Amino acid sequence: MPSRSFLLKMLSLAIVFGAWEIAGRVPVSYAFPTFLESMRALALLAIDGTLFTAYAETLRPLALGVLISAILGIALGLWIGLSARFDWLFSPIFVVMQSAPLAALIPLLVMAYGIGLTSKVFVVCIMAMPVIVLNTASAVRNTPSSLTEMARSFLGSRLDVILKVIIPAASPVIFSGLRLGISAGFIGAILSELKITPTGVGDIITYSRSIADYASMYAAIFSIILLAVLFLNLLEKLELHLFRGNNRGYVTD
Amino acid sequence: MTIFGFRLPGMSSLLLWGLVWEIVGRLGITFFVPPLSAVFATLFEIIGTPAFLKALSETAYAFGVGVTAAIAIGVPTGILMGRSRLLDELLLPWVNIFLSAPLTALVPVLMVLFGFGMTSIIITTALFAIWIIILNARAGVMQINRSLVEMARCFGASPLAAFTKIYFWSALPEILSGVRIGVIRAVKGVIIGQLLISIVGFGALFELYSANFLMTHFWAVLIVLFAMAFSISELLAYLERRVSYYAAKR
Amino acid sequence: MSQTRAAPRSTVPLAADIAVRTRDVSKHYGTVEALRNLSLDFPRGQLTSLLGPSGCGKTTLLKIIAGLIPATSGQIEVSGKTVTGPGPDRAFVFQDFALLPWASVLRNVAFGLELRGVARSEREAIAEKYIRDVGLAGFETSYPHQLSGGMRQRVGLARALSVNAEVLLMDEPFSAVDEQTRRKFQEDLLALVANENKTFIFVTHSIEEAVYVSDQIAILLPRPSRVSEVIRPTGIRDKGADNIRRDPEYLDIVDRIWASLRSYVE
Amino acid sequence: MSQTRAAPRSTVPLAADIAVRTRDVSKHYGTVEALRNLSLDFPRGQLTSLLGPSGCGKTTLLKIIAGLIPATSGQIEVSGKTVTGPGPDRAFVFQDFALLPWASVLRNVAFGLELRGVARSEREAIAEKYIRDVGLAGFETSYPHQLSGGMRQRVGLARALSVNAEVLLMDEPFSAVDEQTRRKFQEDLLALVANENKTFIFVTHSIEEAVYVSDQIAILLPRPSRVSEVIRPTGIRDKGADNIRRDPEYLDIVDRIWASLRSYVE
Amino acid sequence: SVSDARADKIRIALAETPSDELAAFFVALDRARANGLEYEWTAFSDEELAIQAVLSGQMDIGFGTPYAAMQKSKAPIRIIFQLSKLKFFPVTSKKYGKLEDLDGQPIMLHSRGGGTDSIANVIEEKVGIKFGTRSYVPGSANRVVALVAGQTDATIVDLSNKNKLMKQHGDKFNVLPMFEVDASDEALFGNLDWIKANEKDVEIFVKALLSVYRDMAKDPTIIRRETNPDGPIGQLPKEILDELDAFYTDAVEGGLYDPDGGGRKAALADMDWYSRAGQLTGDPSALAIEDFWYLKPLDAAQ
Ligand SMILES: Nc1ncnc2c1ncn2[C@@H]1O[C@H](COP(=O)(O)OP(=O)(O)OP(=O)(O)O)[C@@H](O)[C@H]1O
Ligand SMILES: Nc1ncnc2c1ncn2[C@@H]1O[C@H](COP(=O)(O)OP(=O)(O)OP(=O)(O)O)[C@@H](O)[C@H]1O
Ligand SMILES: [Mg+2]
Ligand SMILES: [Mg+2]
Repeated sequence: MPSRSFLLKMLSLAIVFGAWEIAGRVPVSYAFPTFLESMRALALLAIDGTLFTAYAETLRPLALGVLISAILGIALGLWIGLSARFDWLFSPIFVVMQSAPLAALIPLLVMAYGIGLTSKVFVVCIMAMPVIVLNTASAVRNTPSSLTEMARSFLGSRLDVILKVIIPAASPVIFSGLRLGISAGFIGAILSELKITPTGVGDIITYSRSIADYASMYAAIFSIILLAVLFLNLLEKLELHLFRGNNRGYVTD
Repeated sequence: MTIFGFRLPGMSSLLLWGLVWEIVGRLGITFFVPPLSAVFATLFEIIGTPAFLKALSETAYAFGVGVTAAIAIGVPTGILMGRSRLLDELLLPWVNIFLSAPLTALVPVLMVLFGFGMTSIIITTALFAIWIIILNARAGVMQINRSLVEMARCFGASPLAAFTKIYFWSALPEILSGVRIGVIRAVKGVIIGQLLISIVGFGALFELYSANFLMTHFWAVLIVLFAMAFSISELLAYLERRVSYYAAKR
Repeated sequence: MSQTRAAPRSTVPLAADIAVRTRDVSKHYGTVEALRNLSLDFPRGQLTSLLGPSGCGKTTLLKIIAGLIPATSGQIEVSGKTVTGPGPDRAFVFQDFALLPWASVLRNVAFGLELRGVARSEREAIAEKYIRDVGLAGFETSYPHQLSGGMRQRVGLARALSVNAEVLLMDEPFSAVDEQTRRKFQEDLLALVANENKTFIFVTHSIEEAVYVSDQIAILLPRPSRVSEVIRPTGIRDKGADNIRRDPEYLDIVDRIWASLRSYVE
Repeated sequence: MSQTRAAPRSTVPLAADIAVRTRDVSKHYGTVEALRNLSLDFPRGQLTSLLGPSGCGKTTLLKIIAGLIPATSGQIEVSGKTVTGPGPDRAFVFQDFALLPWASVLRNVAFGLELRGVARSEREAIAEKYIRDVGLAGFETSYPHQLSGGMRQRVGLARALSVNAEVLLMDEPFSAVDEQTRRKFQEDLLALVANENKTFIFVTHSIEEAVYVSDQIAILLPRPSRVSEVIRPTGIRDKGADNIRRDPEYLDIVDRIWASLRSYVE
Repeated sequence: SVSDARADKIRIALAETPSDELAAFFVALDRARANGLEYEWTAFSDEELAIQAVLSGQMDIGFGTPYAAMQKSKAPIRIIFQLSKLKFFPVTSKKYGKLEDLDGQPIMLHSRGGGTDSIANVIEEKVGIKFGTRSYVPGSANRVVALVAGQTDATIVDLSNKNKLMKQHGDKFNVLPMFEVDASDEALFGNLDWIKANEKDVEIFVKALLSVYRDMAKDPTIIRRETNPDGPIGQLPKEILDELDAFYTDAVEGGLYDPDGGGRKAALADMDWYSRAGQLTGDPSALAIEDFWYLKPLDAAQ
């Protein structure tokens, strides 16, 4: 029933935005604009084109980093999940990477990789890759053994077993890893714009904050979240499309 | 990993990596990778100082409370979402939003709503951890074997019993891996919180050391942090291994 | 053609003795119509077998009686009360075993009792008895993945028996069990029917088994399923398990069922 | 007691015609000893049934022959070559079906061919034929969780048939299938044996089925399993499926097997 | 009682983690405590956060130059003390010798709308040049690294980083001569309502600050000597503490700290400066000091 779920979504959106509007009107803080003010600021940013040039800037390291992380991350995750030796050697690295306080590391990265695209892509990758790798690896380890046995008995090559059994079976968890990775990538992109060189959306945030234009600042934050959500919805569509039978519905149905 | 029939502990490869680090450090390729031995020397120097202990306790507190809250709220929520379509339809969009939202960008909002102190740091930590915990628990429940659920209902399981005896256990491998990832993310969250909200704990030390280019100090604190993340992740990995005997047979 | 032949009403016991009664039960899965207006009575203290082609809706009917899935329309009564959900009066043996992979055999067998809040020592004593009964002594601490298919099935059987429910819903309970063990189980089943006034609803694909253990056999039509015929084999069991295979009366009933099943397949 | 009676060697065909040969195969799972020094020959173009109590190691033996799990000791040869892993000459029907939950029936059936690199249109044409053969026409686009137990089993069966392997390893392939369909499958099986010179290794719990379809029946002892006896029922099949149930020769063989199985159970 | 004491504590929002630059401030805090001031402090990562914290009433006194916030927000925020002047230095590679050479050349700054950005704006206006592309790298130290690594040829850095750079690489870089700036880099500010309600505490605090700034002007080494070894500064690594004397000597010499705490002179300079820098809008001469500064505590302390 798409209309019902759509209504539910609208309802919960209305509640949250309503609460925001009210909190802004109270106001909770002088630095907290209302929902409508923020939306107006967003519209202004969009109309004068600032928003789009900013995103053109922000999306470059983000898209590049996410792409690298997704491809490399899934490959490494598979490898780690399949080979005990590789697991032993490399999974600690990703645990380290995952817990690395990037915000603190950024100054060092700047020194190492300069202030250009490279270090921003690097930041996005460090953020996005570990969770993709680790999720993929654990999903691979949990593939139902009767299915791999079946594929082997029908002479699936190693590659076949991986592509046609292990990956689809692991796909829900891999996709949740991808989702996390991409969201972390967004964090990385924003962090690098806040901390390395304020360009793109990060620049809108810092600049409007420094001139106390909080509505624009919230508008920028809102737009990033919107973008991230749209992007991940797209990912979900892809997953549904690729692995339809995996969706077994709700237990209560 | 076994060598000559001897099982190497999971993280022993770190020794190898430590060696690589030491060599790189000694070669003096860049000034921000000092030799590991120098880092450890500094670590022992600062580890007993009041400043360090204060940072440790502040960080551990925020981390502990944040993670506990994330697990205590996240696991049941995820299980319930996997079970109930209504709840899932209501909550999933938000879980996805927060999971995908660059939380760093949300930190300013948190500060406005929850203040500039420990509360916001704890909430940031919890926010870094909770969404993956929810989502993994949900995924675990979604792929549960229906017969088990029917069996439990048939034998008169109360909702609570079904929850604790079927859903939880059946989703446990996913839940544990979610908690593991969540906890590791929380390490990052606590530092980001400490850097972006108010500069306390390890965040303050990082800020101080990196601003003054005290590289050995910087890495020393980082190592403490890694050790923290590792021991927790290893503990959870150990638990995961304990349930792995049925993970592939569900 | 016997497609619409009604069940021979006169041989069914009085209403008071009907343990489970289904009335005009229909079930749709999306566009698939599994059951259509199925009505059938299950007399108390008797064993009723459901025979029918695979995919005709036997499991579906059992689950509806168990209260696990709702019927699209129609009514189910157990001991005169309308079924709205699972109840302690019914126990289920699942076609795919439904064992907890993380629990030992002992815990799995005791699980039904655990859910009913029976104290640990007591339920484990009961479970151990039934584990012995189904021939799994020595495997109490094994996990399901360490068992063969037939052993797993027996765990599910022991679990259902241990809760001592009035109505037992058994979905192909012996399909993976070897012939000897199956024979033993059939005897046990008959003993239970005879001594404990339990009601069994039993799905099987074996006509021989159905004839041997049943008080009545309901033959179902292929999807959408209705009851095509109800047969009450009598007097066969008394001849002893070892001899009936060559007994002409037994063979006649088997042939009759076989003919009936076949009539609508071809 | 016939426990140690050797298989009647003289009735086994010449070595050249042995499709699968196991020599002194043993298998331990940790402390559980599933097979001990099991030796058995499977003649080419014949159907051999394995009969034995549940948990005796039939699945284990099949998986060892398939090359899925290694034997602890002993040797397996298929067409004279030692088995070291799965091969295109063998196809497996799994006791637990092993269907891909994310793939439709069509893709599941075609999966064996897909793994062999057969082009899509071709493999789907083949798969469709076998889906029809096993009576699942109309369910091509369904997913496994939408099928009944017996229908799932038939998907697994169709998958194994579609790869056209020389040796078919079938682990209780008809256990969840109804009697009529089963009978049809048995006929199909016999036709395959007769016309295509395929070798079948067949696990079943039904003595009747074993007698009806087998060229030879190997009776296994309980764990640790060895071959207790090899029986070669002859001339029964010619009498026609409908009549043999009352045929004294058939009934004699069933009784003999039954006695043999029973002798060591008690 | 304890809880009463807590309620009386004034809450100070720092704009950075305690480090060498804050040593004088903490010495003043210690002196104020000796006179009965109860306080607690929280460090924020930048001054915008400190400003927001004061705006939302979660902190009483903050660090920074909240001119934009004072003009735009409805909250009555006022500055009470100038902590440091906007002393920044254009440093370049040997390519350039004076500000005029930078016409049309790229320059690296802290952040858009930040202090160095406004310096660049004012340079453009006063010298009559136009910089080329402005790139942004937060943190003077990072810009020094970028300069040394050759990623930029011109940037603007703070006093201590300028000194460090010139000490190590004096032969490779130039410090371009620049006009005097009296405007504030960091100032102490609070909500006027709160200030008035806590007049006494604020006066103790401002008085302590003023006394430290005056003593420091005479002898910069008192900071190191008076630093409480158990306080946040005293706990810093030895490597940093050892630099304190040099830092404050340079700072005093460079005129970073006004021994009078800014006051009217600073207020006027700020209004002028921040108008030019684009943080204040409207006609500079129409701006009133009272809208930005609250001078009573400072006057009382003089
Ligand atoms: N993975 C395993 N780990 C430990 N023990 C196992 C494992 N798999 C099988 N076994 C044991 O090996 C024995 C033989 O198992 P197998 O599955 O081969 O029996 P089977 O003859 O196929 O039985 P059934 O007719 O019930 O399917 C059983 O006792 C079982 O407990
Ligand atoms: N969850 C479901 N979604 C859609 N269709 C279903 C579902 N469950 C069962 N069906 C359909 O309902 C019909 C009856 O299924 P059911 O499992 O009751 O058959 P059955 O008589 O138990 O068969 P078998 O003897 O093979 O176990 C089948 O055609 C099946 O495809
Ligand atoms: Mg069924
Ligand atoms: Mg088996």
